[in-house]
Amino acid sequence: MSGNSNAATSGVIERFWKPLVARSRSKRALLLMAPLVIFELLIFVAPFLILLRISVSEAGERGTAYAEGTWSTDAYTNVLTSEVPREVIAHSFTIGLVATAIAVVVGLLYAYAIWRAEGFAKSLLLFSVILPLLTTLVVKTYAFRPLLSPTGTLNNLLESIGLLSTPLEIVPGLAGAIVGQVYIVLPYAVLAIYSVLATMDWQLVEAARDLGASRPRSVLEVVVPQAMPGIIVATVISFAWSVGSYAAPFLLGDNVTFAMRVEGQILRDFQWPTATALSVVMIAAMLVVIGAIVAVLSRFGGEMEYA
Amino acid sequence: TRIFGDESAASGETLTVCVWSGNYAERFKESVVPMYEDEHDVTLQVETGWNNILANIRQSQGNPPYDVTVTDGNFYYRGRQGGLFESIRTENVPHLEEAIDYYSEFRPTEYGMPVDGAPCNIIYREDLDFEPSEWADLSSSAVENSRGIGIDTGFWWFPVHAAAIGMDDQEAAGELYDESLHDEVFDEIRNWNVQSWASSGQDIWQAFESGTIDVAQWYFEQTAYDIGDYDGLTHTLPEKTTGYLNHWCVTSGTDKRDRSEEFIDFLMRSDVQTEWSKSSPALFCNADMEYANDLGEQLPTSAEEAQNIAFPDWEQLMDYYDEFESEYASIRNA
Amino acid sequence: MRRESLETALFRAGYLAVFAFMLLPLAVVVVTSFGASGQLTFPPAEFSLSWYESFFAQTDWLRAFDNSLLVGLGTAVVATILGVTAAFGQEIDDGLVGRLLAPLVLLPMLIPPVIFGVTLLVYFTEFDLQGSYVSLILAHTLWATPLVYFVMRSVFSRFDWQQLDAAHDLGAGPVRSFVHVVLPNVKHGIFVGALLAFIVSLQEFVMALFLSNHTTETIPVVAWNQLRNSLSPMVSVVSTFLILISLGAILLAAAATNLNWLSKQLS
Amino acid sequence: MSEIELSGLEKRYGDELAVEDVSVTIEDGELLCLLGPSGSGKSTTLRMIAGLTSPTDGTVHIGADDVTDRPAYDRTTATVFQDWALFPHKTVLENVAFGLRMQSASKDERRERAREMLERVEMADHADDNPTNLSGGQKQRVALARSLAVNPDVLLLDEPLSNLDKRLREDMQIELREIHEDLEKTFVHVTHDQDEAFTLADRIGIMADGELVQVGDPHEVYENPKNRFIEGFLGDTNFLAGEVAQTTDESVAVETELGQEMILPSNDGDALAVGESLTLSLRPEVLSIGESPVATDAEPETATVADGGTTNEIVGTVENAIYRGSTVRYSVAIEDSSVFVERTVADSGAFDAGDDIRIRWDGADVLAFREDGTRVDL
Amino acid sequence: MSEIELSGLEKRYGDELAVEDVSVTIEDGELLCLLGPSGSGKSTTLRMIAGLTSPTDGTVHIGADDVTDRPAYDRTTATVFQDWALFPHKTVLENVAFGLRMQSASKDERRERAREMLERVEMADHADDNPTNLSGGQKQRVALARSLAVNPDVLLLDEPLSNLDKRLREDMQIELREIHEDLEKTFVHVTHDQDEAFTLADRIGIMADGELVQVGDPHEVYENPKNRFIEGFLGDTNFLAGEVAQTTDESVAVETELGQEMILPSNDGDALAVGESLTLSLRPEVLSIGESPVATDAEPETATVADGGTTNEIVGTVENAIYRGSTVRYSVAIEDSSVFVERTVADSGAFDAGDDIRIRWDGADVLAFREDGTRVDL
Ligand SMILES: Nc1ncnc2c1ncn2[C@@H]1O[C@H](COP(=O)(O)OP(=O)(O)OP(=O)(O)O)[C@@H](O)[C@H]1O
Ligand SMILES: Nc1ncnc2c1ncn2[C@@H]1O[C@H](COP(=O)(O)OP(=O)(O)OP(=O)(O)O)[C@@H](O)[C@H]1O
Ligand SMILES: NCCCCNCCCN
Ligand SMILES: [Mg+2]
Ligand SMILES: [Mg+2]
Repeated sequence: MSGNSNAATSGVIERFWKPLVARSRSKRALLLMAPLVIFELLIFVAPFLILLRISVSEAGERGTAYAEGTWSTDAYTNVLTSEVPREVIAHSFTIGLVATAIAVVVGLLYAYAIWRAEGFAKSLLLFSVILPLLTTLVVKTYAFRPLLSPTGTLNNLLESIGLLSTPLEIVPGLAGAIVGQVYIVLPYAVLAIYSVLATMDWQLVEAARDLGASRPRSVLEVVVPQAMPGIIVATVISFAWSVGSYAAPFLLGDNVTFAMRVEGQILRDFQWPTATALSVVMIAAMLVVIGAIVAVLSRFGGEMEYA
Repeated sequence: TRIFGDESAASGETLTVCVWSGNYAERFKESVVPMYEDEHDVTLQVETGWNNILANIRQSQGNPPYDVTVTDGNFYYRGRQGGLFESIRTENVPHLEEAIDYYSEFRPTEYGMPVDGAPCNIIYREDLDFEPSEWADLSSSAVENSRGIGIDTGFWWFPVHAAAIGMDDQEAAGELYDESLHDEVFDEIRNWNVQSWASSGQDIWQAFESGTIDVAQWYFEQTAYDIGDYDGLTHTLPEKTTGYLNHWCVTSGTDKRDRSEEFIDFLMRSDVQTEWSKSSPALFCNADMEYANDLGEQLPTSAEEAQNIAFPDWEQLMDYYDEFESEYASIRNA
Repeated sequence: MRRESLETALFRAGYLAVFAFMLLPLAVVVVTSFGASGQLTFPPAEFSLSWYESFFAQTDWLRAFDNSLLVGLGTAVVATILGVTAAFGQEIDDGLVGRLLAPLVLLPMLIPPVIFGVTLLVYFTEFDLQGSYVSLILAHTLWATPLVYFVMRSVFSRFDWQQLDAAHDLGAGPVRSFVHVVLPNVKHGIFVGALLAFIVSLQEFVMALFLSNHTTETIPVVAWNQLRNSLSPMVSVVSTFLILISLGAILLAAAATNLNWLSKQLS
Repeated sequence: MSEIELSGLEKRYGDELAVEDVSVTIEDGELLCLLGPSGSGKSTTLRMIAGLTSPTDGTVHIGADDVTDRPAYDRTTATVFQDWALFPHKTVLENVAFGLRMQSASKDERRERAREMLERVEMADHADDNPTNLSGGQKQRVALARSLAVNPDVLLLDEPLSNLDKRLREDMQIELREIHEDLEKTFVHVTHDQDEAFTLADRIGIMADGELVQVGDPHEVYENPKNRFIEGFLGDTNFLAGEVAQTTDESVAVETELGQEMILPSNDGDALAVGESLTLSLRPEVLSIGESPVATDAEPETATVADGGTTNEIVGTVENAIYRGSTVRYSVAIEDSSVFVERTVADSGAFDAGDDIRIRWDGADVLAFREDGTRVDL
Repeated sequence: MSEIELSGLEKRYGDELAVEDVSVTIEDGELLCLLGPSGSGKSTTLRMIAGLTSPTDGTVHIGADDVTDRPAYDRTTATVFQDWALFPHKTVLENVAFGLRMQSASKDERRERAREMLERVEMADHADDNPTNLSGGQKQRVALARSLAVNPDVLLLDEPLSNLDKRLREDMQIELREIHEDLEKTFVHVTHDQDEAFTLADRIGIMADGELVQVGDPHEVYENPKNRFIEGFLGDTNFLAGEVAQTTDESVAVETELGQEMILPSNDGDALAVGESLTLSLRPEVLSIGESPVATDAEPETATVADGGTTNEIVGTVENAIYRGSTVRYSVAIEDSSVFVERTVADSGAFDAGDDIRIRWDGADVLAFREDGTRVDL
């Protein structure tokens, strides 16, 4: 690098650094935060700019991923107007919304149970949440096949006790994909809610009961609004991950989700502009829905914190 | 192993070969690898891949992760278009001469050599009161009224070809190469009672086991190998069918081009394929090879028989790729 | 009273059902690993240790173990350094940069991993890093860092900063006070953060699917590719090993801190 | 009628006996303070009255009903908690209206009564505020209003003032007392602060180690503590170890660490045996001080009983005098021991460290306790 | 020499002025208490002396040196923090030896001196304990030993006793005072508890709203508070609103809410103008009470100045008598206003609510403040 450009670079750094230093109390703090900021810029922001760029390129000639240096909105037109991407997005959102609703409701129940439990029972319940978290996602999801398929353990059980005559077709299918996806996100939902409940004062519930609230009522009136920051985190995480789900619908479902389609388009079909445009549309749609969820839920309780 | 970048092919003693992952690879390691290593003072490093094979070569930008790779018709075509393969010098693959003409002619051999493959077959339940024998039977009312059909979704063009073959409007799968008939082909598929969209052989077996389907489209080689593990299933190879043929290619940028060509030539030898056939019920290209067991009765042993397999012609098909892909996806997601 | 006990019974039945739901798939994994046949069935018709025996002969699984270990450790180291320094800096001064940091660090957790796989594949190719361990580590760090960062924020927020004052006051300069006073107090948090980062990396497979090549494939990638072809109990064997490793890690972490606290950190 | 009757109430946590055999009747309209050190079982007792904790033995009656097995939401009690337990996501008004909502009162009725309660505690201006933003004293008032809004028969207060600063606490004590007088409801108020108990209570119940040791009106408890623990707990005092030297029909002479016999009047000299160990409590307020008659004497001299009665007198040296604004506390060395005395500044006579002084008290004001802590009835 | 001199010290946080123009000289060996309500800037001032916070204006001298820009680790001060800030991962001994380790003392030297310090605070038995397991009082002692171990010229204490319970706090106050007398070092002790300041201080510096309002010895500050804020802060008192009715060369007559003129002696009648508003402080300890001479009279009568001097006398009705163990506090209604009086139980004369009583005081004991809060120098 020439001395000139060196000077230019340091000039640029000066220009950004100085106002930052001016607006914060300690230079040392900035230096400590710098590595992470630089990392995020290099590994998160920059690649996304490239993603955006590719999404507005022309499709490649036969056998190439995209035509470098060209500009075109074809990919977006394709994504927004053709049927398949719309169906794929709709399917992903279905899984996302249903799995999230189940995960959050069940997560709240379970987090509450953990919160109320004591001693060994509490450890056991916590353990049951943490262990699946540590088990390879691919495998634990696949384990639902022998459990839920028409000849699987559940159906055998239900048939042998006479509850069923024809087996339930859970796997493969939408229900299976949702069960699998709930299984993947439930531990996170439980822990997000539990971590808020754990800081909550049990006396609030006692106060409600003392003032005449029955048990379900006291939970609804006091626990839910108090746990709302955790519920919001659980909802956002469950939703983001379920909409982008790949393994569960692949292994347990029978329809194509957004993630499966993008994978095929990138690796197999070499349609990068379409794949990246679909990704961009998907992120935008997701962020809009997440924003709406947060806005609606925050009206029922505490503010969202990053924790 | 380097931390930065991937492992560069080691110094001359090792040849890295990429094959289809799964039990294809197991069988390859079992039979071909020892044969080759016994004959040559070379270690074969077998890598496995799936639909990421081309992506891996492409990303390597001239420093390919494999010296030799297997490709099916689609990858062979795309790889050629993307300049991912070295051309193969005819003088280094003398055994191409011995290949059944049909295999060496319906696709160009400038960048890859035909070695092995498999036709698509029909798997069905023995206790079904109907025995499907050709692809048109998938549209029959008996199959319609059965529990359902399982077909491949990853390599969707094979079921699409099967549908076209079953239609009989044109020779073989000609319907696909005539734009005016495309809708009819997909209507045909739409009418199938598809209950399982399989992305692996495992999915198919699972679907039979769980009683989701009674009939399936799959590949002869995998079917013949696995079907013994499942009770009450049988399979049949329709007389007119489709299938895949593997072309073996030398990756562009390899520093072992000679060795690679020599290896591919090795694969094309009749004695090698005869031996290979003992562990893999695949279709082989050498006219002089001998199939193990009674496989020769089912798999083509001559050009006439081979012509009954309508392999996808990607030179033409590529124009419709996006259209077909969306159609197929929308049937699946319906 | 009647109504209370009915409520109690329903509540208990509800969470016990969830408890079963949580552990059942894991039981399936462990039990099927002892299956005798080549097919993965539950419960297996016959039990045997044969798949465990053949595990050690499988070079690609063993290599995948090495790869997972290497990528996991790399992720743990990078994510821990980034997360700890940033959280510490922000604790000293929560200025403009600090306020932007949390959302910036958090956002990657909301992006579907497939998109990262795609994006980073394109990006790392530019730098000739495709398929390298570095690319996997950096990608996993993107997901692991938020965890370390938020764990450390909460650890630092509980740290009694007066101790730092006390150390300065007793004559310790900035470096010595950090080493002697801050570090020993937050080391459990750092350990837990690093452990979480390691686990995240061990688990992640979608990004790894895109970014790894044959030499750098991690366990979940190999498992995924196997599942797509033949499903043999080998996958369960590997997973059983992983469950055992995780159990060990939990016990280790529990010994270092306690489970209750750990679980709060995990979210 | 909202008399409360506890009989043989007991609460066990595992092996630990948190509350042991508590029996007491709290009269309708009475304000009873439960006073005791931390961990003595006050809160547990209160919670058993509220129905928030179920007793392992014994019964709770409120009015005529046995409510032992009734859940909290089915009792006519209302509790004010130590940390007030206001619902943070509801406004002040919603907090106060909560109980009425649970009783399915109409919206208008709820709002009206809640406003009324807020006015009573002078918090009407804050009706729409978020309770987290209130000061401690304000929260305290809201909690009170919330409990009063449901018009309970019994109000239970668990150290509601302990998180307030001293000045505010004293103001709130006065207010609580006024509210109690206004409402004529039964109050049970838990505290570990003796000043608070004395300020508020109609009767004080003193708890120690899970037992209710003594119940009585403030005067009675202070003047006649049942045992040494209570004497020590209720205020600063000088405890002196002693041994009975001699007993007569009218008095007892006790040998103490102060180096001189102390004469206590006694109606029943036989109650004590010569040689028995005692602890004597010499409260600072019964000690009067003055200049030493032998002020120039180098060695402090110990005087003996002055007249025929039980007035005791002793000479000592001021070790230090702590000036505390309106009072001065003298620490006085006598022999190897030391005794403290407190005077208001307004009282005549200021001494400095080193001064010799004379301390005088009536033996009748001295309390004596046996080795097992029980009070000697002299 | 470890005199401390603060000149024009100021600390701004953003727009907020936490400390404003504090100038004071703390003499070598002195114990100065900084006393003030929460948020008044005491800790900030102390931290600026320690070097833990840097002033936005002004200078700090310790001994002859200007240390304003020296970091904490370069100053000869040692701080005892409110929560003690013991290092939880180090043993008690390691905590105490930490400062010496930072001074690179040899291991033996460190251990020896640390043990010595622990013996001084009677914690040698706990040398190898983990500080988290200690009681508050013990932690407090260890923190003290840790700060003393580095042999600082100045010891700074930031409310080190505020987390202890009352009994322990009083004991520790005595101990701190003894250590200060022993060591003859300069101490600056921050507290918001006036009793503590009175007990400990050579001089008290009173802070309010970031300013150092008054510095003086305890007597002086208590007897001569500079303004109304200090008078209110230092103890319970009765504030009465009044208006100057008449001034002479020798006295001032003030019309008050009690419904009668109050006569205050004055050397300088001109200091006040007729009609000026005043606030008078009538401390409970200057009030003496007795039976009303007209006890049977239905309406309380207001008596006027009794003799030619400035003795004031007034009659009122006891509203309530709060029995607080050793003292009784009477709230006395006079006209529309009320005044409280406190007596120790030992003092003769117990009254009940409803009794009419006579209150008497010397006008010279009354303090007067102008509307802006400043004291009137009578
Ligand atoms: N939920 C519980 N589980 C186990 N032990 C308990 C529980 N609640 C109270 N205890 C024990 O019971 C005893 C009495 O506790 P309680 O809370 O009634 O005391 P307290 O007099 O209110 O004390 P404080 O003044 O500290 O509030 C204590 O030893 C306490 O540890
Ligand atoms: N780091 C800080 N940032 C912003 N404001 C501060 C900071 N430290 C103190 N202040 C403000 O400065 C003022 C004085 O605070 P300081 O801690 O000195 O008071 P204090 O007298 O010690 O009170 P307390 O008795 O509560 O400890 C307060 O208004 C406080 O809010
Ligand atoms: N690419 C087309 C090949 C489809 C099936 N391949 C089977 C390989 C054997 N596992
Ligand atoms: Mg309590
Ligand atoms: Mg302070």
